[in-house]
Amino acid sequence: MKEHAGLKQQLTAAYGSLPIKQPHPDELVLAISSESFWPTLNSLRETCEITFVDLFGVDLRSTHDAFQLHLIFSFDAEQTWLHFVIDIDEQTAAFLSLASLFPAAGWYERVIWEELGLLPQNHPLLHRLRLAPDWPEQVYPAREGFTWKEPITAHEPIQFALEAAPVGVVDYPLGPVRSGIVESGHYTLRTVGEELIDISVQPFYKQRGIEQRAEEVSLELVPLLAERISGTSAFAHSLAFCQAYERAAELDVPPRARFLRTLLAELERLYNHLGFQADLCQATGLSVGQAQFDLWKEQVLRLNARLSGHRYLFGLNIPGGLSRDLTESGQEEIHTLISALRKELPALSRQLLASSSHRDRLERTGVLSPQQAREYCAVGPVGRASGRDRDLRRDHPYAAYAQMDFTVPLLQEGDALARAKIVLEEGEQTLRIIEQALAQLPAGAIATPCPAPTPGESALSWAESARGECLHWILMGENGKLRRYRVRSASFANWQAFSLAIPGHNILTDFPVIEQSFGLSFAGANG
Amino acid sequence: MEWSSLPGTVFWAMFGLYLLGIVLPLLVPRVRGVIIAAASCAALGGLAALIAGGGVLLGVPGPAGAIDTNLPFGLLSVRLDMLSAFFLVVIGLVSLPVAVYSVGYLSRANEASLRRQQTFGALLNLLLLSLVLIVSAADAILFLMAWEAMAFLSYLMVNFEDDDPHITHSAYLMLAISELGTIGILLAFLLLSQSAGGFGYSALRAAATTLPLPLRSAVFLLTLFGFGAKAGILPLQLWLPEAHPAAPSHISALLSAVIIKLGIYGILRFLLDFLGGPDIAPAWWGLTTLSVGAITALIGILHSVVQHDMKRVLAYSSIENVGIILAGLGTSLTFRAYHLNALAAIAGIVTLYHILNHAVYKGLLFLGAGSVNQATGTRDLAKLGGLVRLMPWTTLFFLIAALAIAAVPPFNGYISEWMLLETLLQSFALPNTLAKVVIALAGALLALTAGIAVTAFVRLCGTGFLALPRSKEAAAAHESPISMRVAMGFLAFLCLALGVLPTFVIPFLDRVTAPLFGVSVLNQVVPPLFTNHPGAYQLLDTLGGGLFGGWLPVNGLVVIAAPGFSTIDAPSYLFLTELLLIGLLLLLLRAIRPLGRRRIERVWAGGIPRFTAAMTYSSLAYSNPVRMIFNGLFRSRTSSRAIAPAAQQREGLLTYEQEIPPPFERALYRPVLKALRWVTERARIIQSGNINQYVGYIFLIVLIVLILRAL
Amino acid sequence: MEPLLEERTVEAAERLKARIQRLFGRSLHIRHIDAGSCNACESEVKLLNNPYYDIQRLGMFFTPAPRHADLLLVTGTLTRAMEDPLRQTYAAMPDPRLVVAVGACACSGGAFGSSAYSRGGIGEIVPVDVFIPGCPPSPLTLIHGLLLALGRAEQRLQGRTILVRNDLLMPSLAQRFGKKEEH
Amino acid sequence: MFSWIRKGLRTGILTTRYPAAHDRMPEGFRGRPVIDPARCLAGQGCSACVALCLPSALYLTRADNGTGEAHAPAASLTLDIGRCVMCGLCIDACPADALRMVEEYELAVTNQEDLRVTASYAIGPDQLASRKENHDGTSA
Repeated sequence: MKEHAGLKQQLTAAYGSLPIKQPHPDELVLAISSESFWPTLNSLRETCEITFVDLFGVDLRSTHDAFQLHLIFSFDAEQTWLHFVIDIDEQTAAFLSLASLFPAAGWYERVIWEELGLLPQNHPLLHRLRLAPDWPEQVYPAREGFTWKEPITAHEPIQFALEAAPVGVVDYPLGPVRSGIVESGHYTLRTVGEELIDISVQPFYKQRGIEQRAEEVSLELVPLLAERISGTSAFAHSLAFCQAYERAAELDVPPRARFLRTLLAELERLYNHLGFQADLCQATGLSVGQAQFDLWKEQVLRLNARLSGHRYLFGLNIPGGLSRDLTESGQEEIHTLISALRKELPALSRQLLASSSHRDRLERTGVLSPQQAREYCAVGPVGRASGRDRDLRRDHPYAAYAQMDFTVPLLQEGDALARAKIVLEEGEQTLRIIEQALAQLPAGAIATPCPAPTPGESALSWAESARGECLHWILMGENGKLRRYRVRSASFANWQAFSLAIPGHNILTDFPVIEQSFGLSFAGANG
Repeated sequence: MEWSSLPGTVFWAMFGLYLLGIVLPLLVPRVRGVIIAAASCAALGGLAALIAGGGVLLGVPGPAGAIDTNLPFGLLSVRLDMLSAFFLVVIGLVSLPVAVYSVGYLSRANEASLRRQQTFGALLNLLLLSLVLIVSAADAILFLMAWEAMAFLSYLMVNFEDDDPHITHSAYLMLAISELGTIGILLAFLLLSQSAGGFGYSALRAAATTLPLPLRSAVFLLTLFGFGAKAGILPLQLWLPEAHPAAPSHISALLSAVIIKLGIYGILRFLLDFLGGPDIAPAWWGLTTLSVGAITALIGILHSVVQHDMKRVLAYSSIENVGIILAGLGTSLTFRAYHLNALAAIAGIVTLYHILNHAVYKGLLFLGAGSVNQATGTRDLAKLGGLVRLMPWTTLFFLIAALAIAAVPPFNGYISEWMLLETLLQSFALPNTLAKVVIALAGALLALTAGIAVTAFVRLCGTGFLALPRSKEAAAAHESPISMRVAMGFLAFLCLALGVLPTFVIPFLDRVTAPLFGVSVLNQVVPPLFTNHPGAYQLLDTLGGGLFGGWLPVNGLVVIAAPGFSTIDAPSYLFLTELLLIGLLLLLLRAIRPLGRRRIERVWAGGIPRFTAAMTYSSLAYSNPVRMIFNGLFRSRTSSRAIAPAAQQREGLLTYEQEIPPPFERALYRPVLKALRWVTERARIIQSGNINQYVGYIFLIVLIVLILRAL
Repeated sequence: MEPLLEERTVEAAERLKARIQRLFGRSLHIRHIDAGSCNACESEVKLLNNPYYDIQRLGMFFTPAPRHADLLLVTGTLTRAMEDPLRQTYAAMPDPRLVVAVGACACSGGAFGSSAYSRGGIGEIVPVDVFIPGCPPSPLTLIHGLLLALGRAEQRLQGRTILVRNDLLMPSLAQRFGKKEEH
Repeated sequence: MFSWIRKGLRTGILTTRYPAAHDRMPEGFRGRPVIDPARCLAGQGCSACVALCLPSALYLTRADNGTGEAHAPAASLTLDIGRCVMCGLCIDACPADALRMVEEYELAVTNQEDLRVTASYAIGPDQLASRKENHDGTSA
């Protein structure tokens, strides 16, 4: 078990003598009082390089008669999660906003405010974020006693009004129903003819309350819900949940299952990255390129269907392993397709970057500066294109990634071209990983029977989806159901960063390119 | 009495009417009475001008007369020749509706004191009087007196709301530049007259033939400069976009439709009349005029696109149209220099036609802008919008004028601009390559100008009248009173008539150009086709021109026909066809209506709950691409600032500014003004305020005089 | 199905059927709207344009504006925030118009059903002409659904109420059922 | 640009000929669940699948067909493909292998009722005839 000597003594320096629990080798849990957490975090931010990852609240009034804030950082230097737990008593039901320390925390605090009813004091701008406009006031879905099942009558819709634009600047409304086959989300583009000078994003039209839903169904059904947080990151999400479950139940998955999970997770990444390029080609009007990448995406999807019976790998992950084994013929098919792609993909990417009509649209378009990316904790390819050297597969290895040999591409430019390059490079790394996983695939069982974790157990788990890192945290309750299920998808983290890339030297016709180059999912952000 | 004497009588009566219009308002005790008295006198005067000018154009001998003031410079003579008659018609056509319009406009405008209204009414008539004098003067002295009167009176009129310092400033700017021009005019006249030994036009005409070329060229340049200052050609246009918005709307209509045309009148009078004899003008005069015209047109329309004050948009487009007129004139001069008199005459006709057209639709546009201004209290396009529902008539008339000025058939702008481009295409007839090239380039610029003009007026109508009201004022707008609507309707009708019946107009214009170019080109522009005309137009007949041999009431073809016709255009039939097509379209709609029942649904905006005025395309946004493309000419600067994007919970941290300097402002005027200031600073040392020094000056002068005397 | 699919609407749909096939049979313009899906359905619908499926060969085109659309292709369970947009989109379409529900979510709420967050199937708001089950339905299923909407394909499934008596049930019968289902 | 065209031409024609010719879904593709009423034990009060169905596409209802004499325990199990998310959990859960997945893809219907297959148990001998129909819901 790792000791984290350096980190621990830094922490003790910051907090004096605090109880530091270490439930898992790579996770430190610290309980702080609601008074001291702000200044200590402030000092910690100066002393060591930590990344804000997640902030959410839990309603524990029935057992601890208090709310609980969970604040999760990643300390990449030692591949460790810092997990702060802050008790907030029911009377005050408020806490000091962290937005000034970690700008990214802004949205997370708004979610806590509207879903749990805790007030983040001196928050820069507090208005409804995720809940529908006609959601009634004073109804807090994240509190105990809220039942997902029973419908709520609509109330007077709360429409958030943007501050008036300067004279002559048009509030160009885009969405929620936009052209093309896209998810529903609304942008207000502030434009002067061609120039694009500002944007306001409203990605939350599709809140389905998956967290609450999961707390009402029996455990073995939760993976099905996790898959539907974002259908194109289905495997990553169900994997994250199952790992959380297994961590909570403290059981080890058989090695074959771990390798298969790695394999399948990479297949998912593969079809996503191919689709990413196809959409980007569509945005720049390079139809032939789009067709080429779509062909490969379709082939990977068909491979998925042959391997798992589902094109998007739904219903594969089960707590304790996988529901289906990989047959010999399946291995053959994977091998043939992957080796074909190993030849084809580099050629395609060379050709793509060589075709100027495509490249010119991407260069210096939608720049997200490394500094912005750091402040708003951009994750995944978006972050890596803006100098965020961070990849859960490498920094916090799970499944069988520890045994895999791969590199994590990194660029500093932060423009659409950089993002495209990163995704291309990752695609080739993915192929390498799949080959290794196939080669090293051990024999044996694909699942172990696993008992439900003991009530009160909690566990943090994660997976690197194609769009970036997604985190799941579960708290077991009585009667074999979840008491609290928390999901932070990659898209939720990146939507804040997205709106930073718009102001500046972009014109209206750049917008689709920028949007595609971020490749975000609305569903994922909604949860 | 028999008809031929009528125009003459009316002509003299006109002066009487104007004089009455000066006196009468001062006697009437009530505001409303004053307004009506002044307006009716002006209107009748305009009518008289129309009749007199029209009569002369119809062939009645032009009235003439002279009074002998016992002054050294001889008679003050008045004479109505064809050119004068034409401009008299223009003045009549505009001043008549303007006068009618002023009734509604003034009574609504402000509860000004009686005294103010009286002076205003008197000034209006005085101004009109000076205008008619300018065109009907037959000698330099009277012309110059009237000219100066016009300059000063228009200064007073523009400055009428003198409480606003900015208005005063722009009025003063107008006067200053006008005076600057007057110097040029004066010199031009002097150069001619001192070889003529008189100030009568006929004498000047004769003198031109004897004047050596360098002096002639000097006269040409002085004319272009002097009258150009009034006409607003580059780079002397600076006053125009300032003065037009400042003036009361009907006055700006006069300014733009008539007064700057008088600048053109001066140029025509000099270049076509005085210097109009054979072999007087070298080719480079024409080419210079053409180039100046083309560039003026382009720069003018470019700046018109990016303005946000309705009247400034119109003012800059006036500059553009002056440019087009000059281009026509330049073409004509070039052709004449190469002895292609027929083509020259056609170009002349085009020029006159465009003068007429611009007077009509620009007058209408300014009156429309006035109604909008009166109804909403603003001319800022960023505050307007949605007026089509609130003031439908004004919108309709404004739209017609906009279509006309954007050269969209079947309205009048289309005819003259089309004919101008066609005439330019005739440049292949020229022997000289340089001339061909210049004309070709100018043609390209003018075509571009026409294109941008459409943008400018789509923008003006679109953001001004369509979409949603962008301010409370605009939302509370109301339709204008009847008198204003009648005035605008009259002009709108003219836009259509001049557009569909050019074959009736061109013969009159030919009467004007025939004496100037010594050749009548009537048969080559509007051939009497439908009388089964044999010979030269056999080809047209075979082309089907001779259809319904002789049955059709009018000869509806406009032909540019020298050497050998190169283009045919049938506006009247075009119009009929358009009507026919629209009718068919309506029938078609009727026919396919039964498909599905009719539902009225909200505007589709992507499913947002509310579609607000902030989401409608603004004038700034509409013109911005043009600004970005032509920024090399604009020299504009923009600055925008968004601290954090809106999603980052920031309030009011978004700013956006654009600064677009007037053309040549940075390049020319700032340096010149700086230099002037420097000079005046130095000149102050002469004025020390010391008596002895002044006495010294006097002594010095006397000494010099004596010495000169002695020599 | 209350109240939108009451008798009147049903009859109207029947009457329209023939004309719809005549009108859209060879050229259909589709407007897609996501009423709250997990974006797997979007991915599949998007793939209809790829060279493997290429529905343009069937005379079907995706159009950006509902004003030009003949058919509304709805994915996802109906979330609160998307109710009004869906209504508006449907209203913005000219008559005659078709609605196709794609995926379990759109058909019936699927994994989510009606809850505090969502209204379940889109049938609650707009009259649905064709239901395409699946989570997500594969591109071929989508093509079948679209063709079915135009009357260019057969409907395979049929609702059944099968009456069984356990006590009379013989193994042989069971085998027969088994065999039947092989082909 | 030409390189793309060349690549496109090299790729050749891959387009499916559906609906002219039928494609086959891969073996084991989760196209649609099929219930075999003959094997199903719902009649004996089994509800293993129902418990495991997230969207409750499988649900039990008390069968009251008009016939007076109801054989206890009487129930009817409905499978609503319109709700099914094809997860396949019920297949593994079923103790009697009465549920299977078939690789079908022509699932669209014009009437929601056509997505439901109900197996109802304990009925009078008079309706035995209806058993002759095939039971996987597809029309012959």
